[in-house]
Amino acid sequence: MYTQKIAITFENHKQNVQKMAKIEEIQDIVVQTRRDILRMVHKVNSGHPGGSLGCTEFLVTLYNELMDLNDGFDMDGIGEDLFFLSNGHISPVFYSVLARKGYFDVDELNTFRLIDSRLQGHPTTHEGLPGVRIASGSLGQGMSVAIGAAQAKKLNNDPKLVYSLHGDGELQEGQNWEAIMYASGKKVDNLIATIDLNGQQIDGSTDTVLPMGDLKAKFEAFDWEVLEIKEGNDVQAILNGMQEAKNKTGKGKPVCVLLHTVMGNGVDFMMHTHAWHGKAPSDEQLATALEQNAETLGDY
Amino acid sequence: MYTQKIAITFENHKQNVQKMAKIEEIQDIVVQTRRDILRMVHKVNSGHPGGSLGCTEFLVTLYNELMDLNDGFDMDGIGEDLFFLSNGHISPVFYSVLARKGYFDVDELNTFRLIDSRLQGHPTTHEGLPGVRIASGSLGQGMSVAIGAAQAKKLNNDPKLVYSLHGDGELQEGQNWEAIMYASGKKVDNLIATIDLNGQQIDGSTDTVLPMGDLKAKFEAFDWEVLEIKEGNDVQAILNGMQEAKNKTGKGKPVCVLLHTVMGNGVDFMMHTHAWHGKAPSDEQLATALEQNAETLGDY
Amino acid sequence: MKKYVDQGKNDTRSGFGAGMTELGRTNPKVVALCADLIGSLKIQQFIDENPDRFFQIGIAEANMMGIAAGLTIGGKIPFTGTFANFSTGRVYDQIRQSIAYSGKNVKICASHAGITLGEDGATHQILEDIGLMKMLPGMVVINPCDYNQTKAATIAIADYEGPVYLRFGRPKVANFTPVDQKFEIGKAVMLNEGTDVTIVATGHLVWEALQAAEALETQGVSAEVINIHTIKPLDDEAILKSVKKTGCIVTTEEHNYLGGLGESISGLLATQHPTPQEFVATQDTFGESGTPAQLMEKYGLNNKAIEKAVLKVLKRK
Amino acid sequence: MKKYVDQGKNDTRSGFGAGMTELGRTNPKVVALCADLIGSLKIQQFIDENPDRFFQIGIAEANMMGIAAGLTIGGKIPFTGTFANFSTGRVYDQIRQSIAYSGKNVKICASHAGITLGEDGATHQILEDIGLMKMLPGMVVINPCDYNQTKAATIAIADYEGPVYLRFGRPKVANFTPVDQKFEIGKAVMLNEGTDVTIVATGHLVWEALQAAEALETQGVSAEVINIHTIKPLDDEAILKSVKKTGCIVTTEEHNYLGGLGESISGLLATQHPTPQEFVATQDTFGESGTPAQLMEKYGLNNKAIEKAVLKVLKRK
Ligand SMILES: Cc1ncc(C[n+]2csc(CCOP(=O)(O)OP(=O)(O)O)c2C)c(N)n1
Ligand SMILES: Cc1ncc(C[n+]2csc(CCOP(=O)(O)OP(=O)(O)O)c2C)c(N)n1
Ligand SMILES: [Mg+2]
Ligand SMILES: [Mg+2]
Repeated sequence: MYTQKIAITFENHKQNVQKMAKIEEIQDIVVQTRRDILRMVHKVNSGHPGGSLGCTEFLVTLYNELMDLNDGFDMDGIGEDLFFLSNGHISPVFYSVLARKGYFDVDELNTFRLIDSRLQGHPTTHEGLPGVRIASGSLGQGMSVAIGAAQAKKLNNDPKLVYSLHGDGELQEGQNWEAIMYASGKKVDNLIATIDLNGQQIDGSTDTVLPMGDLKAKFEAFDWEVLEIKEGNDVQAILNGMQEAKNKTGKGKPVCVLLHTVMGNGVDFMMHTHAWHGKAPSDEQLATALEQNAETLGDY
Repeated sequence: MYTQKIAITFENHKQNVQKMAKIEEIQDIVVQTRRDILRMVHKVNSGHPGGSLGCTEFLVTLYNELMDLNDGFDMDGIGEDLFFLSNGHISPVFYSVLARKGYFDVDELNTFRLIDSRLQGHPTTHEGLPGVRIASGSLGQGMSVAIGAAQAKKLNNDPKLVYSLHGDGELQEGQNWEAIMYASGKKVDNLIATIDLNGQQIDGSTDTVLPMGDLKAKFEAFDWEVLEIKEGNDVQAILNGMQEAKNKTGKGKPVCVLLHTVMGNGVDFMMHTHAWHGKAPSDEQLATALEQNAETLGDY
Repeated sequence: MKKYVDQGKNDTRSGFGAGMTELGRTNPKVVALCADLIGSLKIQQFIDENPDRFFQIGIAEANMMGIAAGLTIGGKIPFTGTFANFSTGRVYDQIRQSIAYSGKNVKICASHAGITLGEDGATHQILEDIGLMKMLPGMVVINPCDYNQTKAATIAIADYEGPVYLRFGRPKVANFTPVDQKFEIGKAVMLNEGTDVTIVATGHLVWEALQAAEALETQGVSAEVINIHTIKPLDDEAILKSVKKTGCIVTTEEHNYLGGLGESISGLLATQHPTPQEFVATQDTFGESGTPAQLMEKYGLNNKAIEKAVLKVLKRK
Repeated sequence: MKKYVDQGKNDTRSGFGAGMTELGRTNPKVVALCADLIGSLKIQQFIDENPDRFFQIGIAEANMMGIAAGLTIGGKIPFTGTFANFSTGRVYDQIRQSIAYSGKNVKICASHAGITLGEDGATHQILEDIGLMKMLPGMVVINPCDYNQTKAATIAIADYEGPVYLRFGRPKVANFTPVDQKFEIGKAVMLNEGTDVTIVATGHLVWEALQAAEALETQGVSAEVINIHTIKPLDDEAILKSVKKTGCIVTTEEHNYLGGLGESISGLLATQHPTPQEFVATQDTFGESGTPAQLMEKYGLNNKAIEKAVLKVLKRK
């Protein structure tokens, strides 16, 4: 099991031949991904739609426009940008984005959280799903991993970047601050860590659970380059902000993007509340939600 | 073992009857404590003199002038100020200060780090040593404990304060940042956490091991009240600074004191270097060190 | 054999919540801490009734353990609540130093233990927590079998002075022990006397063991079923007495066979009375997503697996 | 019995350091990480010779484990270094998820294991690390017995693909295994053939077991001594073969008897061949400050304790 190496080459997707030109094309994937998320969690009556929907624009844009990706997948990812999902509970959006990018068949989304599936409740390498490079789910571990991968890139003289995504509640875990201190102290400047600033966690808003104060001030006090994307559910704003973030890499500091998102974005009754952090919609709720997001690329 | 409660009443020390008036008296204890530290670590050829010497003025002043202490010891410490040593490796200074304050007989300092002793390499409650309320040694845990004790005081309507001491290198442990975020988020304003800012850790200066940047900015970004004592080995500066710190309690924020100290203070060849973090002096080195610190209150 | 009746399926974590509610009313020293999982731990009522005695720590389990230790100083009896993985593996060294070695009166209460938490998958399914906690000197380790027993255990541990690990789960399972039981730490509960084989079970597997015993009875096998709700201190006497009578044993737990209750019993028997034993436990694998029933089937953790193990061990007598 | 000669006392951690120096020269994929304990881990030479391949993490062990996992992505073979407590209990969940479950090729190298680190006392003396690491699916757990074997093991694990826990110690102990030994993961080493009793030892206790066997020989007891340097995967075959011959076993390790090598063997024997066993291990207590020799004496971890256990188990045959 542990020595098994997965290495695949995409057949139908020469994805890097040309970047998508139009916001509308990205937006189409966004809407389809929302449908995927909703249908996945509904089917198994479990999973985390709220954070997933909030990060859909970001992850779709990242994989389809921002990252330099190889035409295939192997664990080492040499010569390509890497992404690490630290807040593993938003696996639905991750799986949909990977599938629709060609890492595996979209039909496999049908197996989400079912027994014997590669699409575990939280992402894992254990079942050999292409696109996943680390298990997550237990919060707070992903930034360290991303730093390690970034330092490996430096050792390998690989100029590509490492991206990571973290929940805001997740930042309450101390391991993040170890990593944050280390990344600036050791000048890991090929890393762009994005924080999903939706202001929500399980038991309520971050302000009611544990007020986190000014995150920008915190990252800056830890000597990071910090950049805010105020409209974190707007594709153009993401494109602009992330381009700026890329421009800030390679200058001696790690880069943090504070991505202001709306939990449950794109489904009116799921928005702005922690209630949908980890709850699946009923049949009627699903129908309503899907109505608000008409099929674009075709359901799996 | 776990239900055993220690509760002692000091016989010879009505310590709170009157506070010491003169700096010189404190200074005498400081010098004697330095001798205790040096003789303890020398005898067993192990232990941590560097950090101990650097914090001697602080701990002596804290216990003999600043803290409101009961005339005895029990675990709950209701109605008195409490102190928690998080950087447990500087146990020599802690033991000497406790013994000379009357928590146990100074002769017991002879048993430091020997088998069957209550004076373990790192402080522990396990052997029932009066004055110790938590084990430490594995770094990074003490601030959380101090916060818990501070919150218990609030529940008990006990207006007394909780003090804690932490190494600067120790702040690299993420648990501290969980605690730091929590203490301000939950307005634990009856806590004064002091950082031993000696700029040294085991493998070298903190700047060579892992640069920690501006600690004041960090604590402030985490919404603490921060105060610096630039002359952390000067008794008068400590008195002034800590009085100011006390004045800042009860105002909705936890208080951090950045205590600039010199590792190995008071022994010329031990000063300003990590080399003496955890090394005992030879016979000749001990003799030299003791010469520089002539007996004041009498050796144990 | 004695028939046990399911009084209606319920989750053991709700038993914990009910116990906390009662403690909130009866013991003013009891305080609760939670790391952003109030709903999962079923402690909302405790919080509503005792808002001052509740501490929301946020997602910072290490800090929670330290704060709990600190709260004992001043006489509080802290009950910490989070998932079993984050109650043990995530904070092992914090528990070790600030609670176990320091001898603090903290109750570490852990929900979603084992594989039956289901769909969240392996990162959340700890199958090592019994082993983690049993290795700590002075730690009491309790894994009750149903709602009623979990409630009783929750109430009982408040009166015990010292660190306790209390493990319970997410799925609704049969509730069959008496409503008003007295919970005695460290005292095994004899559920069914038998002569051919001893089945020692803990947690969710106790009900399964009873089902297996019933099925075995129809095959003429008389199985003694013992509920070991307290894994540490282990009721050596009850176990030895039983195996001396039956001559073989099956141990079953929702845990890796390495390091768990089964191995504790192997160790006991090896030094006192070597006996053929079979383990019904996970076989050193991580879990995965699935429904509780699917997972118990796939990982060999149900009454059928116990029955099979009994038939196997009987042949080895 | 075969006489083993101490080639000169040395610390096993220096064997690790020497192994790292060699790996630094021979395997460009090997990188080292340390959490502010370079001197204790004896890796200064590796650092001097390969400054680019060394990562000083500072006092942040959780971060170290995550960074190590990340470094494997890109093809590195990371060796992490800190004390055994901070290599295991402090970071259990990080190892569990980011290394073990993720199947990452990280070598967790842990010095100052056990009680023999001496004066620092219980907070540093982990006696549970074997148990912690053996419960993780897919983790290889190795505890070599002397300088030469530790060096050989360090070199060998670089060629094995997958997570490994390598445990070694602080005190200078007898160095008696061959300088140029080949280290085979999972393969027990027969040190002395005997017929009356099997002594299975790991780590520092192997030399003590040999001393005990010598003393027993003068009393007419023929002890088989096996060095189990790999606790997981366990060499079941070697152990079973031996106990089938001798009919009784003493296991010895610098570890709590709960959860360690001894219990793994109890579990194995209970399912395969129930056998009287005695444990020479710590008895579920924390350690304390003292010299290594004093502690081994007080906590019953030396050749005298092994000899006593053998005489006891022989009576139980
Ligand atoms: C170490 C750990 N502690 C607790 C949990 C349980 N948990 C899962 S998600 C979550 C809330 C995370 O909040 P945030 O990062 O803001 O994500 P969001 O709810 O916004 O998606 C918690 C507490 C966990 N998975 N890991
Ligand atoms: C969790 C943990 N990791 C590592 C160690 C080993 N260690 C003991 S002291 C120390 C250095 C601490 O530095 P600092 O806090 O600055 O104390 P100082 O050297 O200034 O006394 C280290 C790494 C430890 N005791 N605990
Ligand atoms: Mg959030
Ligand atoms: Mg320092």
